[in-house]
Amino acid sequence: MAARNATLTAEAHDRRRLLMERSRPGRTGASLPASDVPEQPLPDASLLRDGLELPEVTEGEVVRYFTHLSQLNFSVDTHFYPLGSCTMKYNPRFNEAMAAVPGFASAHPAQPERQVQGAIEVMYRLQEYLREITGMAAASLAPLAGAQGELAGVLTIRAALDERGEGRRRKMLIPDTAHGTNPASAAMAGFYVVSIPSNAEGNIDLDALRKEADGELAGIMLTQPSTLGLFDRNAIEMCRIVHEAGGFVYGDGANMNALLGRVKLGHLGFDVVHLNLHKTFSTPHGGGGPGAGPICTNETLSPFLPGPVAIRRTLRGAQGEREAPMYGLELPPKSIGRIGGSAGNFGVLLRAFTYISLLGGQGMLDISGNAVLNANYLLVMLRELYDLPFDRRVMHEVVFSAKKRPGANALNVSKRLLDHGFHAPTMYFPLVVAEALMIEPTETESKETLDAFIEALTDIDAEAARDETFLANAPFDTPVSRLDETAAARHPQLRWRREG
Amino acid sequence: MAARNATLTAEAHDRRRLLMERSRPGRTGASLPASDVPEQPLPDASLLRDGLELPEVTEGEVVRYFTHLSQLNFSVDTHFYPLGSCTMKYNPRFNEAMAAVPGFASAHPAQPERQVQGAIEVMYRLQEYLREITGMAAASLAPLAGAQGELAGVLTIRAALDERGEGRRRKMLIPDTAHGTNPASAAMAGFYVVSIPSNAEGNIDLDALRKEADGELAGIMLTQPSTLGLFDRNAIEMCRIVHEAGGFVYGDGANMNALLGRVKLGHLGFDVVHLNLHKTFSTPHGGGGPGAGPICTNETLSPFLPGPVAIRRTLRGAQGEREAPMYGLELPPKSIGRIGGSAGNFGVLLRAFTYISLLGGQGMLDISGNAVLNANYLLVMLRELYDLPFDRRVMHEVVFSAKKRPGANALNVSKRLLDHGFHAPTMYFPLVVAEALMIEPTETESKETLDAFIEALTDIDAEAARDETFLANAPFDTPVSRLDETAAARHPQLRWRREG
Amino acid sequence: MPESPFVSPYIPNTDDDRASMLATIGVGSVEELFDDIPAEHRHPHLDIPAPRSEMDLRRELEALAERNFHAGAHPSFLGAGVYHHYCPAVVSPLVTRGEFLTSYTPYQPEVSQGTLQGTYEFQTLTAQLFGMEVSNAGMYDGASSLAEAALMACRITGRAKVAVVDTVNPHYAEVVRAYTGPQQIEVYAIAPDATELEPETACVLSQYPNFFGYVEDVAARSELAHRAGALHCVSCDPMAMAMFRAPGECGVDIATGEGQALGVPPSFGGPYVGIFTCRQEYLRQLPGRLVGRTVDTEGRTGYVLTLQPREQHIRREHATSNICTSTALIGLWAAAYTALMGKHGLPHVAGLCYQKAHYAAGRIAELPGYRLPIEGTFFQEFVVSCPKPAEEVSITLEEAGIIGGLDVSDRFENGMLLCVTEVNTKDEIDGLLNVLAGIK
Amino acid sequence: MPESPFVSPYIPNTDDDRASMLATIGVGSVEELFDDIPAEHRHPHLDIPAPRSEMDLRRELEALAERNFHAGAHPSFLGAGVYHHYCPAVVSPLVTRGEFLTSYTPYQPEVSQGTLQGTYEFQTLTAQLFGMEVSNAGMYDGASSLAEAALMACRITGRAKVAVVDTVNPHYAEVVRAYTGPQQIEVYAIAPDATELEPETACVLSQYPNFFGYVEDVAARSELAHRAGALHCVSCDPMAMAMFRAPGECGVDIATGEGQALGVPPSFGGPYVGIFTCRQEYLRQLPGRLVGRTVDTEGRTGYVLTLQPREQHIRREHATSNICTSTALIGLWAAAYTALMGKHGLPHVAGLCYQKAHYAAGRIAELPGYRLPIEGTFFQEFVVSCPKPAEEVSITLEEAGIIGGLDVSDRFENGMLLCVTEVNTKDEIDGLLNVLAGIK
Ligand SMILES: Cc1ncc(COP(=O)(O)O)c(C=O)c1O
Ligand SMILES: Cc1ncc(COP(=O)(O)O)c(C=O)c1O
Repeated sequence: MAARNATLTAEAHDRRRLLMERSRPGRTGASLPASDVPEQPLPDASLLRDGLELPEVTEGEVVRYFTHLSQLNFSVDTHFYPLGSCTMKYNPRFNEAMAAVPGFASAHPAQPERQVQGAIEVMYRLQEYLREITGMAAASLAPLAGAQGELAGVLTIRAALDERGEGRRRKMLIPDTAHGTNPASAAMAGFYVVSIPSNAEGNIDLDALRKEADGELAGIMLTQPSTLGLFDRNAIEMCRIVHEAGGFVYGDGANMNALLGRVKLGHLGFDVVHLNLHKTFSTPHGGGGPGAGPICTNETLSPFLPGPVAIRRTLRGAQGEREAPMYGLELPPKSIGRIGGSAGNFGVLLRAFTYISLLGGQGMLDISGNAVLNANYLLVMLRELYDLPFDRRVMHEVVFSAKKRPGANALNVSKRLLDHGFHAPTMYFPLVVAEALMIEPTETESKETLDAFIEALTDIDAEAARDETFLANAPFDTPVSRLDETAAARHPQLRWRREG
Repeated sequence: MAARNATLTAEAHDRRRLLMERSRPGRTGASLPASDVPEQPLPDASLLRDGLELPEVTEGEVVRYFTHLSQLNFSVDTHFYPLGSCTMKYNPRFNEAMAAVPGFASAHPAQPERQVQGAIEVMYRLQEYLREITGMAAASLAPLAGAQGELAGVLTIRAALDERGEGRRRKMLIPDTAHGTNPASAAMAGFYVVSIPSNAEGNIDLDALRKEADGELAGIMLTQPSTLGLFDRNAIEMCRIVHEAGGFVYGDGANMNALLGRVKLGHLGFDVVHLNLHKTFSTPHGGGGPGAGPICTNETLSPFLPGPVAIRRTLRGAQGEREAPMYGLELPPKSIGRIGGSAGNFGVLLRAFTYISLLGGQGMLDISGNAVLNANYLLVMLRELYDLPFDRRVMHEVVFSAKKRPGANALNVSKRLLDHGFHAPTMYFPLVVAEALMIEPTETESKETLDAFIEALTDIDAEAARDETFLANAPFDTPVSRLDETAAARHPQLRWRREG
Repeated sequence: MPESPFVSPYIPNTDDDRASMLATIGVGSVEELFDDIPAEHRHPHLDIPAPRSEMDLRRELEALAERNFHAGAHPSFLGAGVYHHYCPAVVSPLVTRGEFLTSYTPYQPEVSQGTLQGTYEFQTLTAQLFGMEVSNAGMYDGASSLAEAALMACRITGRAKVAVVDTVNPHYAEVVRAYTGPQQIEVYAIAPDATELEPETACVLSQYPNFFGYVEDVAARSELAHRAGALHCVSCDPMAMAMFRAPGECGVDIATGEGQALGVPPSFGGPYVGIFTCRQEYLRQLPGRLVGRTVDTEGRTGYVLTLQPREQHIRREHATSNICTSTALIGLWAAAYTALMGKHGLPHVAGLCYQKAHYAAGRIAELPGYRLPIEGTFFQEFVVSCPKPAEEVSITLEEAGIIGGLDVSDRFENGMLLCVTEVNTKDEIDGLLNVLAGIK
Repeated sequence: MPESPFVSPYIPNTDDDRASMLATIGVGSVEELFDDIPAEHRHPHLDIPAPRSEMDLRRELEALAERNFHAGAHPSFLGAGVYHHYCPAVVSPLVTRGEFLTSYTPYQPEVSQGTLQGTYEFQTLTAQLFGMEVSNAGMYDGASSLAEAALMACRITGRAKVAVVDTVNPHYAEVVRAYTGPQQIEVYAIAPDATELEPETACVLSQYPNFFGYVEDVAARSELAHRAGALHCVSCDPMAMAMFRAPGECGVDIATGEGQALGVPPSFGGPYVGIFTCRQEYLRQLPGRLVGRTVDTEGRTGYVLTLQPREQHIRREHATSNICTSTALIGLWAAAYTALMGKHGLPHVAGLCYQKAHYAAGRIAELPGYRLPIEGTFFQEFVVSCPKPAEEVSITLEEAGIIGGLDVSDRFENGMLLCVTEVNTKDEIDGLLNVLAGIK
C-alpha cells in the first residue's frame, strides 16, 4: 500500500507540472500563418524585445494539462455548491451558445452605433427588464461586477449630494452584516464608514440608525434580503429615516434571487440598487468572474448613472438624410463617467438577457419561490444540528452557527463536507454570527440533493460526537489535503521562476 | 476510516444513479415551443401510443450526471492511451469546430447536388488526398468504419471475380495475425476463410501461401504494417503470387499512421485498401465510434466501388441552359451499391480533410516518422522487461509477450497500469503472441510521457518480483475494481427496468 | 520577416528528443527506421499541398460551407429519412467533453465506466422508446441496421429469402441488397397490402412510418410474417414513436431505426447512429456491442461489454457481424437529447411535427393543381403531386430561398415528398405555400 | 393540441416535492414564505413577457446578432484598445469545461486546485510577458487596471496627484478620473514630451504603444517620474510586448494591460481581463486576488489565495480595493492562448501585425490626399489623415462591406485610427486601399 501511494503521488505531481516545467525548446502549440505582404523594415533593435520566456508546448499537452486541472475543481456542474451569498445555481449552456454567436462575439465596442444595432438593442431590453424587476426609473449596465456596481452606485449618491451643495455629507452607514465590498466601495468613493448593528431579529437596528441620521449623513447601504438570509422588515422605516435626514439609500441586490417578482426594491424606498447578474441571472461564475453588476436608480439619481447606457431614439430624419439609428449608447447628462473601457461586460449581459427572456415573468416567480422554499426546508431540517441565531423564516439562504458540537466548528464541518462530495457553505460570514455556516441551496437543486446534504451533515455531526478530533484532519479524499496558508503568506511564491 | 469509505461509496453510488432512477413526475429538461398553427385533428386513438416511459429530469441534472460519467473515463485528453492497433493520437479540436460550422452541420444529404457544392467539394478533395496517400486509382468514402470498408473492399473483389465468370473463387486467405474484422468481413461477403500463418520473422509465410494459391483463390487480406507492428517484407512477393493465381490482394490500412509518405500500398501491388480515418487521420474515437473507413482501389476494382462517390465534372451547358454543377455524387458504373443511408460519415470525413489540409504533405511525414520513432524507442527501452517475439525493427507499434515474470501476465500488468494513470495497451491480441501486450504510442506523445510509462512498467515488474500475487488484484485506485464479467454474461442485464 | 519553418502543433518530439531517441535505438536517422520498405518504393513523391495555418484553413472551410444552400440559413422541407429537429444547446458541450470524445471502445471497464454507463442509458432509452425488450449499443446508421436485421432474421430462421415492402426507403432497400446478396439471400419486393409471402421467407422488412410518411398497419404485417414462420423487422422513426404505437406493441420481432432524428445534426449524411432492438429470445444473435450491468470485487455496480462471444474479435468469421467501431458517441448524443426531452417533451415535439405537417398538407391540398396522392394517416411527411415536375418546383423554391422536398416522381406523378417538423414556423410554411401557389 | 403549461427546465422541484417540503416547513403555500414582505408591496405586477422556448429565442437572438455589421462577416480595421486576433479553436472547449465555468472563487482550495493553478499560470505568463516581478490574478479590464494602478501609486507615495500622458486611451483617462476623483486625487494631463511634473505627483500614467499605435520612450518617462519621486504606471498591449521591449526593462513600476488581446473575442466590450503587474516591493499594496504556491499536510504542492489581508472581505473599508468577483475565466482563456502561441508563436503573430500594418500604412501614405500625421515607430495601429471627414470615410467603407477605423478627428484633421492585425489578409488590405483610393 505504501508503494502504491508513493507511485500515485509521483504520478499526480507529474500531471500537475506547470507549463514552464513542461516546456521544451522547439515545441509549439499553434499553426501559424505566413506573411502575405511584402517584407517591411523593422524598427531599431534597441526598441525590440529580446529574451521572452514563454512555454513551448504542443496543443495536445495543453489539452491534457488543462483538462486535468479542471478535474481538480468542484463546480455547479459536478457538485452541490451551497456557497451562501453566491447563488451557485445551474448555468444554462444555452446562454453560452448565444454569447458565442459570431454576430455578438465579434462585434467591436468602438463600432459606430449604426453598425451594432443588434447588440445595443439587447442592452436596451435588458435595462428594461432590470428596471421592471427593481421598480426603478433607469438602469446602467456599465458596472463589471457587484463591487463595481456598489462603487458606481454610491458615486451617484455622492454626485447628487455634491450637486445639492451638500459636500459635507460623507458618512455612509453600513450594517454589521454587510458584505465586505460594501464598506470597501464606500471608502473608494470617498465616504467614511459607520457600522450599524442588527437588532435581535436580524433587522437593522432603527435606534442606532436614528442616532446617526444627522447632517453628515450621505446614506446607508443595506443588503436586502440581508446576508443573514433575512428580509429586513425595517427597510421601509429605514428608508424613511434616511430620506428625512437628507441621505440616500443604497440597496445591495446581490441576493435578488429571493425576491424576483415578490417585491420591487424601488417600492420600498431604495434609491439605487445593484444586481449581480452572475448570481441571480445565472451567468457562470468562472472560478471568480467575469460578472456584471448593473445598477438601477430612481429619478433623482438617474442623471448620474455611469455610462454609456443604451437609449432608444425616436426615428427622425427627412428624405435623403441619413436616419439616426434606433438604438444608441450615451452618457447620462451628469454621469459619474466611465468606469470601464467599454459600456459593460456585454457577453455577460447577453447571457442574463437570454436567461430572463427564456424564463419570462412566470419563470422569475418560479426562481424566487423555489429558492426560498429550498432554504426554509434546510432550515427546518438542520435546526436540530446547529444553532439558529435568528429563529425566523428565511429567504434564499440560511445562516447557522456551528457552535453546538465541540470538534465540529464551521471550518471542520466545511472541510469534511468536501469528502462527501458537497462544496462547503460560506463559512465565517457574516461576521456577526460566530462559527457561521451560510447555506444557499438555490432553486436548481432537487429535494433528493438537499436530503443527501442533510444526511451528510448529520453523519458529520455523528463523527464529531464519536471523536472530537476526527474532523480536524478533514478533508481526506480531496486532491490535496489542508494547505499551509501561513507559509504561503509568509514567503509568497506568486509565479513560476526558473530554478537556480 | 471504515466509516469514511462507507459514506463515500454511498455517495459515489448516488452519483451514478441511472436516468430512470433520477426521474420524478413533473420534471422536464427542455423548454418547448408552443404550436403556432391552427389545431389539426388527431388520428384514431388506436394508432396512438400510450404509456411512454422516459425520464423526467431537469437540464441541470443531466449536466451533472453526464459530467460525472465523463470523469469516470480515461481518454486521450486525460491519459496516455497506448492501445495498440487503435492509434489513439491527439484529436485536434479545430477539426471539431469545422464539423460544427452551420453550413456543414445542417446540410442535408438528400439535397440536390447544386445546393451542396461545398460539401461535395470537400469529399472530392479528400478522395484525392487518399488516392495520393495510397497510390491508388480511385476512392470511395462510403464505408462508415474500418470493418465496413473491409466488407465493401472484398465485395469489390467478389464483383470483379463474378464479372470475370469466376464465381467459384470463394476462398479468402487471412493471416493468423489479422484483426477479427478481417475474417468476419470476408464471411459476410460470402467467402470462406483460410488462415495463413506468419513465419519466424513475423512476415506472411509464402510457402503456406503458395499451397493455397489455387483455382478457388479469391484473394488475401493483408494488414500492412501488420498487427505485430511489422512491415511485412514479403508483401510484394505475396502480391505477385496471389495475382498470378488469379486472386486479388486486400490491404487492411488501419495502421497507415506508420507509412504516411513512406510508401504507397498501391506501389507494392495491393488492389484495394481501406483506411481508418478515426485512427490515422485523428478523428476522435468517441468511446467506440463514429469512424469512417474509406477504400481506395486500383483501376480494375474501381468500377465496383460502393457509392455514391464524389466526382468533378467538366462544366458543360450552353447559354440559357442550366449548367450542371461542378461536383456531383454518383454510383460508379458497376457499383456494389450503397452500404449506408448516405454517401458516408460526412462529419468524420470533414474532420480528416481538415487534419490533412492543416498538416500538409510535410505533416504526413512528420506523423509517420515520429510514430515509428516512438514505437522503436519503447521497443528498445522495454525489451529487458518482456519477451519480444519478433526481434526486429517495428513500425508504429510494438508487441511484447508478458510471459517472463510469474504474476505479471498481460492482464495484470494492464490493470496495474491503470493505477499509474496510463491506459492499458491492447492485450491478448494478436492471437499468435502469448500474453500479448500491443503498445502503440503514436506521434503525439512526448518522450517524457514515454519515459514515465517505461518507469511505470518497470515499477510494476518490480512489484510482481516482490510479490507474485500482488498484481492479481489491481487496479486499486480506479472508480471500480475488476468487474464480474461472467456474471454479466450469465444473467444479462442490458437495460434499466422498473423494479418489482 | 523570416518564414518560420513548419512545426506541427500536434507533435511534441523536438530535434533534441529525436536525436536522443535515435541514439538509444542505435540508428542515425528517422529515415533509417523505414529500411524494411523496399528501397525502390520508399519515400515516394507525395503530392499533398503545403501545411496551412488554422486561421487560413478556417477561412477556406467556412467559405466552402457557405457554398452549401443549407438549413442553417434557409427554411427546409426536406426529410426522407434525415430530419431537422431542434437540439438543446446543452447537448453538444456535454457529449463532446474530451473524456467522452477521445476515449475508445471500453476494453478496460475500470476506466471506461462513463462510456459504458452512457451506452447502457442508450440501450435503456431506445428499448423503451420502441417498446422492445432489448437494444444493442448502436449500429452505423438506420440503413445498415435494417440490413443487419435481415441477416439476423435469416440466421434465426435458417431461411434465405427477404421480403421488402416497397414503401421502405429505397436507399435502405439497396443497402439490404448489398448486405444480403453475397450470402445468397434473395430479396423480393411486396406491396404494402400483400397478404402472402413466398415460401421460405425469413423476414418481412417494413418501415414505420413508411418512406412516404404514412403509417401502415404494423400489427397486421407482423401477423402476416408470423403466419409464414417469418420475422417482422421494422425500421422506425424514433421521433414518431413518441406519438404512434410502439413496434413492441405491434408484434414486431426486430425494430431498428435511424437515431439521427434524436437531435443529431444532419451533417450531410453522418455520423448518425443505428438503433437495433429485438425480442429477448434473440439476444445471442444480435450484431454489435452490448453493455451489461454487473458488480466489481467490492460489490459496487459497474458496467461491462458483455456477450462478446457473438463478436468478431472473438468469433472471427463466425461472428454475428463484422461491426467493431460503431457510433457510441452519437448514441450518447441521442441519449442526452432523449433524456432532456423526456416523457413529456418528446411527445410534445412529435405532436408539433404532426400539427405543422398537417397544417401544411391541408393548405397545399387546397391549392389549385396540387393534390395528395396518398390516403391515410401520416406523421410529418407527405407526398404532394405538383402541377409541374418536382425538379422544377424544387428550383423555383430554391430561387425563393427555400429548400424543397425530395423528388419522388418515379413513384407519383410530379411527386414531391415534403417534410415539416417543429423547426418550421408557420411563417415558413406560409412562405412555402405562397411559392407553391405561384407555380401553375 | 393542448398548450403545455410552462415548466422551468432548470428547476427540479415538482408539485409533490413542493407539497412535502411545505408540509415539513409547516406552511400552506409558497406565497406564505414571503409574508415578511409588507402586504401592500408583495407580489407586484411584473411586466416581463411570457416564457420562450430555447428554439424560438435562438431564432430571435441570431437575427439580432445579424443586425450587427460584424467582423465575423466583414474585414475590420478597427482597434483602439480592442483587437481582433485569431484564437485557436481548442481554447474555448477547454476553458469552458463545466468545472472551470461553473465554479466560484476558490475559497475551498482543496477542491479548487484547477482554478488556483490555472490562475497561477496566468500570473506567471503575464509577469513574464511584461518582464515584471509579480502579477495579480487579474482585474476587470485594462481601463480599471490602470485606474487601480493610479490609486495604488497614491497609496505607495502618499501623494494625491496623477499625471496622465495625453496619448493614453481617452476612455482609460476617463476611468482614471472616475476612480480617483472621489478620493480627492487631482488628475492632470501632460504631453508625451513633457520634461517636468507638478510637485507631489504620485505617478505618471502612460500607454505603450500609445493610443495612436506609436511607441514612446518608456524608459525616459520612467526616469522623469522617478526623478520626481513618482511611480511610472504603464498600460501595455500584451501582444505588442512580444515584439517590443518589456516594461520591466524600462524602469516601469506598475505595468497594466488589457488582456483581451490575448485571443479573447471582442464581444462588444467584454468580458475581458485586466492585467496588473508590479515590482515585488509593492506586493502588499496590490489590489485584487493573488494565488500563491504552498504545500498540504502531506507535503504535496498546492495553491491557495494568499495575502488576503489586503482584501475587502477581511479589511473592509481599509482594503486595497473593493474588487471581489473579477475575471478569472478570461484570465484562464488568456493563459491558454498564450501557452499555445508560446515563445515562438506570440512574437510571430506580433510580427505579422507589424508587417501587415506597415504594408497598409505605407500604401495609404502613397494615396493622393492621405498622409500619416504622426512620425515614429508604430506597432499595428496608425493614424491616417483622410481627404474627407473620418465619419464619411467610415460610411463609404461600410458601404463597401468594410469596418473602418476609429474617428480621431478631434486630435488629427480628418483623422482615422486604423488597425491591421494578423487576421487581415493582403486581399482585405488591398480592398481597403481600393476604397480609400476612391475617396477624394
Ligand atoms: C451581498 C453581496 N454584495 C456584494 C457582492 C459583491 O459582488 P461581486 O463579487 O460581483 O463584486 C457579493 C458577492 O460577492 C455579495 O454576496
Ligand atoms: C488492423 C485493424 N483492422 C480493422 C479494424 C476495424 O476497423 P473499425 O473498428 O473501424 O471497424 C481495426 C480496428 O479496430 C484494426 O485495428
